[in-house]
Amino acid sequence: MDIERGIENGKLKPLNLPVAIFHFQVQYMNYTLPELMVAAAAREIRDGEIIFVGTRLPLLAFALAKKTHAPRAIGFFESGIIRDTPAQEVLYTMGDSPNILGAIQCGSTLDLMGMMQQGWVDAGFIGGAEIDKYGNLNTSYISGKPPPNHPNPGFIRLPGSGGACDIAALARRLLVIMPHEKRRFKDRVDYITSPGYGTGRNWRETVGLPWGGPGAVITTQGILRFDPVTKEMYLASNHPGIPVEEILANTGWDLKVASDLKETPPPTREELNFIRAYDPAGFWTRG
Amino acid sequence: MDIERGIENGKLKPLNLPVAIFHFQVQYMNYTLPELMVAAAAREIRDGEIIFVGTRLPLLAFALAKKTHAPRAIGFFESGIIRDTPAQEVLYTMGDSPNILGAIQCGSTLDLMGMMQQGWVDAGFIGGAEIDKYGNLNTSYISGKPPPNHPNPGFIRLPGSGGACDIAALARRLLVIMPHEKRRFKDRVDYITSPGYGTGRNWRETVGLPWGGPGAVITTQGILRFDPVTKEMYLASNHPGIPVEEILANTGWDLKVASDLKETPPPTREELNFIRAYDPAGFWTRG
Amino acid sequence: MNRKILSMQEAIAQFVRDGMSIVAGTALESLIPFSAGHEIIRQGRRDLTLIGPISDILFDLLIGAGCVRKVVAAWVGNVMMGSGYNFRRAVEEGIPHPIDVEDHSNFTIALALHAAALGVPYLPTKTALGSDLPVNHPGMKEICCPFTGEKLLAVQAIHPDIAIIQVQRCDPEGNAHIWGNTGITGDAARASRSLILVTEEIVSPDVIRSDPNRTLIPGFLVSAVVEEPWGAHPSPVQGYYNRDHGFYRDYHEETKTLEGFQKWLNRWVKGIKTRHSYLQLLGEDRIQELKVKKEALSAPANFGY
Amino acid sequence: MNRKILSMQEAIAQFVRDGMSIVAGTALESLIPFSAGHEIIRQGRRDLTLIGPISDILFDLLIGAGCVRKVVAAWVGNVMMGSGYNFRRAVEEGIPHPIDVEDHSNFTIALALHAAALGVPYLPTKTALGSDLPVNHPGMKEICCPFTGEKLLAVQAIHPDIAIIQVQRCDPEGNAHIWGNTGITGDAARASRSLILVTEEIVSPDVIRSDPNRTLIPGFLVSAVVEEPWGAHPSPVQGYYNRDHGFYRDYHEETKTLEGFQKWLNRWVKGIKTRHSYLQLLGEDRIQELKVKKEALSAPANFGY
Repeated sequence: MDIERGIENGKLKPLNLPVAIFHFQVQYMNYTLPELMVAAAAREIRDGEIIFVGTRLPLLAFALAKKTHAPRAIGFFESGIIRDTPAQEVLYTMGDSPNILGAIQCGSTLDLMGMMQQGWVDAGFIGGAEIDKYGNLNTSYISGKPPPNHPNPGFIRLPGSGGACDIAALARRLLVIMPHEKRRFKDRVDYITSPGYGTGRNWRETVGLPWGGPGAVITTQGILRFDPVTKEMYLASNHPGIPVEEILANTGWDLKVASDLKETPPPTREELNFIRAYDPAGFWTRG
Repeated sequence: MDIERGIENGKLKPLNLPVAIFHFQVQYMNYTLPELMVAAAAREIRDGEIIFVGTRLPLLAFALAKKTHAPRAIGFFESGIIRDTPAQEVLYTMGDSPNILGAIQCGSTLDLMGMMQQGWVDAGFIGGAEIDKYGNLNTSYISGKPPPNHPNPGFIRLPGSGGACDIAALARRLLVIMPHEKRRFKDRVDYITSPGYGTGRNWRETVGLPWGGPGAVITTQGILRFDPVTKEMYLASNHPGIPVEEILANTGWDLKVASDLKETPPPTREELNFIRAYDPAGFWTRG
Repeated sequence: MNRKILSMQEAIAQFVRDGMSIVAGTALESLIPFSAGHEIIRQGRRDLTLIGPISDILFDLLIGAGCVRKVVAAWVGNVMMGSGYNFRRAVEEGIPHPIDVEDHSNFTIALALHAAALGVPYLPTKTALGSDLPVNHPGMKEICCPFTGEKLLAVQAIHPDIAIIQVQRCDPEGNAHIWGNTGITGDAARASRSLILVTEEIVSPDVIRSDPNRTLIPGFLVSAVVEEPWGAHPSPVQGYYNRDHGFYRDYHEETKTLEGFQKWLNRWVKGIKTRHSYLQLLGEDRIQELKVKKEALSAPANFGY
Repeated sequence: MNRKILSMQEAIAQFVRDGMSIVAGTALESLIPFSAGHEIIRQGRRDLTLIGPISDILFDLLIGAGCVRKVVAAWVGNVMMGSGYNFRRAVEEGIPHPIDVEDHSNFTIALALHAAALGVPYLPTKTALGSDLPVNHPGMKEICCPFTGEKLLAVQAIHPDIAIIQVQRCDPEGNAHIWGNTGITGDAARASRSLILVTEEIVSPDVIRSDPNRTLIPGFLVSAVVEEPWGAHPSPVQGYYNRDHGFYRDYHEETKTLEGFQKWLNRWVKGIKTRHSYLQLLGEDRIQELKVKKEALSAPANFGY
């Protein structure tokens, strides 16, 4: 069972999703779903921002944003790297050699986390295995809290937080990329690895988090955002060819839909050209 | 008034002490008082120890110890330098270029202070303007605590702690170098910049200091140590030619004298050769 | 003769004992001391506590080999591929035996080691507030700031018994140069009671002293120096060799079942005795492929006066 | 054109305002931004709060010139020679006007800036327990460890309005290489709300990128870059020039009296307009004498792949 891997995976190990949805035919071009998601993720990065870049698709999204609309964005990588140019080759992990060559600073995890805790990081990207309607994420334990006595076959152990909890707690804005499936979009997650808006409204303030919270969830079916008051997730755009009903059916609660629902713009020719040149083997983006 | 400068000074600005005591004639050789003190200080360093090296005479004492009996000693300098060889030239401050060239590590103050707080530092050297019978040192305010309202002409403002308070609090053993004068050796210092044994006995434990305390006070007249139980300072050795009575008269409390009082051994020929080659202009050691 | 320079076999035999806590994989995806991990498995260590941020597959491997009683980490798996199947089997099914897990985030594990490096019993933070990480966690407690009254999370110091750290180069005393991302390596080195340094090459002390700002680990912290070229494979060592992505992919595929893992373990760890044999197994072609091809030298800094 | 590159006059005029708190002298005896201090005096800034560990004579000078309302420091004086007479006159006699002093140790000031750099309101320590530093100190409070119950001193974070930092080289964005002892520079840079970088030379971004591990300050923290060769004189800059010991000795002798200090100030600061004139006053012979003579280049590190 590969529930924790989801969309952030590639050619060598196909996604646990219906193959059909990987290949769209829209009017003027072909693109894959991961390509659409990378393009959508890149557009969430604003020029000049400091981005805490998570692993997998965000590695591409950061590079794409830098090459298109956000040339002055700066990337923080939790292993201690700061870059203001994209790596010259596609990255499989953020510790790959091309991510170090040409960095502006290589230092410690603590320094970067400290700057994020100060409020320097405008946005951070993470993935998730489960999310709930207030944007809380679980990448630790599915179907129950960690049991007091082992062995307990009643749950799935996922890899854990890594830096995800930190980014969710401390970035000014959290961006999430994950597959859209009913078992992953739950009314309440089993375990909060990475805090979203908790139980909604001013919960973050109550628990002592200084700012932040999820700004967008980019899924395999649409882009979801959060009500500024209640902090409940709603559907802001559906991807081309995905009916809203299908998205609602794939969500484990009564998902609200924006009154001005849009269709997610497909990747542009420029975006696709970059993505395909950058990841020529299509490890992350060919599905 | 140069009370805060004292012995840790040099040729260019003569010490505020009777000139006569600077030039001894002992049986076989001539040496200056600072030379004797540097040699005595160097002997307090044991081979293989990690020494937090303070400024002025300790800079020479560390170099001398390395070249004689403690070749494996390691020096920490609060600006972030770690050395296992002495600098190739005499140092006027620890930030001088020769102290950086050939260091094994140049890093941050925090890392070195942190290691000292962990207990890595076997001994640290500091100077003092005032000391009391439990080894508490004052390098901040003489004749009164800092006044609530300024201006107040009733006290002398000294430069302050620098790293002295930290070394006194956190080194396993504190070594002090200072001039021996009645106004400096007080029953109780006006202000504790650098904690010694407080009010004696287990005071350090009581206030939360994990270990440490003064091991030796090397003065212009003798070497003083501390009773292992009461933690009161006593005279352990008098320098050649200095009568015990003179030392007692220069101490502001009823100083106890060791039953096995010794005479401080003069610097050896080897020690003098090194000191004079290392500080050829005699800035620190000619008086 | 310098007594610190040991073979990997000697270093693990002398310094790693059953029941110890070990911090490793401190630079995150780079410089992971796999060679040391393999030798720990071959020497049959048991009941270890593994401490680290993400460890890529190193912790998964040690768990599968039955060396581990407890994991104190932010993430255990295969960074590029996802799950660590041995970690899952151990936690979900108690195979090969049950293990305890203390969940951290990368920041809280960094702070726990930083606290130890600084010599304080804890450090305060805002991260992980509102998450479930602190729930029933023995090393996390909610506190209030004595100045502002705001809520904070206190993260307790972790003092590992030993750090195993891979570096590019060091001198015979263990004064070590590291470059590229350093993750939590500096603090891990200072936090630990002993330290095995695995180095791509032992160089003259003059090389290290020529650039004291590149020294991340001073030699007095180091118990043993093991010169083990390619000691970090399949993880990358900047300037020496690149990451072997295929190796991680294969590990992922081949360790899905317990039987598959046993086969993998016999092939890559138990069936060989030294790193030399491991490299022979890897093959000359692969080594040539992974080897650094381009030179991109740092601009010099003048330390003269 | 890069807008960060300014003359010293422009940088001080734009970024240093009356009443601000300034951290400077963060590498301790090295890399002290004297040139910036002189320009602050010439522009007549008032009511500044100076923050730093020891500052050698920089703080004494600014105090004597009447720019300072408060000092938050571990030590104020002349490292080689002893007292800072302006500091004494201000504290003891209120000349030129009274100043407030918040006494720190080097470790507590380092922790206060580290706390700010880490984004927490305080950090715990054992230093200064039992000393008089915490007595009536607004930024120090005794606390108990939530895990062990042991006594600790909480040191409150300090967020300076601006850091003024001298470096060896940086690129036009302010990505800066520093070598030699760095003291508390990294934390001071991250702790401050803005930052003026004074650099011996502006180099190509390629030089900085060739060695990202030597970057102590990333450019996004930097508000202004001032290229000012010899900007740190009389303090040393490793690889560029050595410490001018005689200058500190003369300062000590010449500033014992208020009149003496005024004369010194007119000669070295007020009577000249730019660093160029300062260097002319210093004289070619002295510059040649202080200039680095020997080359001792760092061994290269290969960042290629």
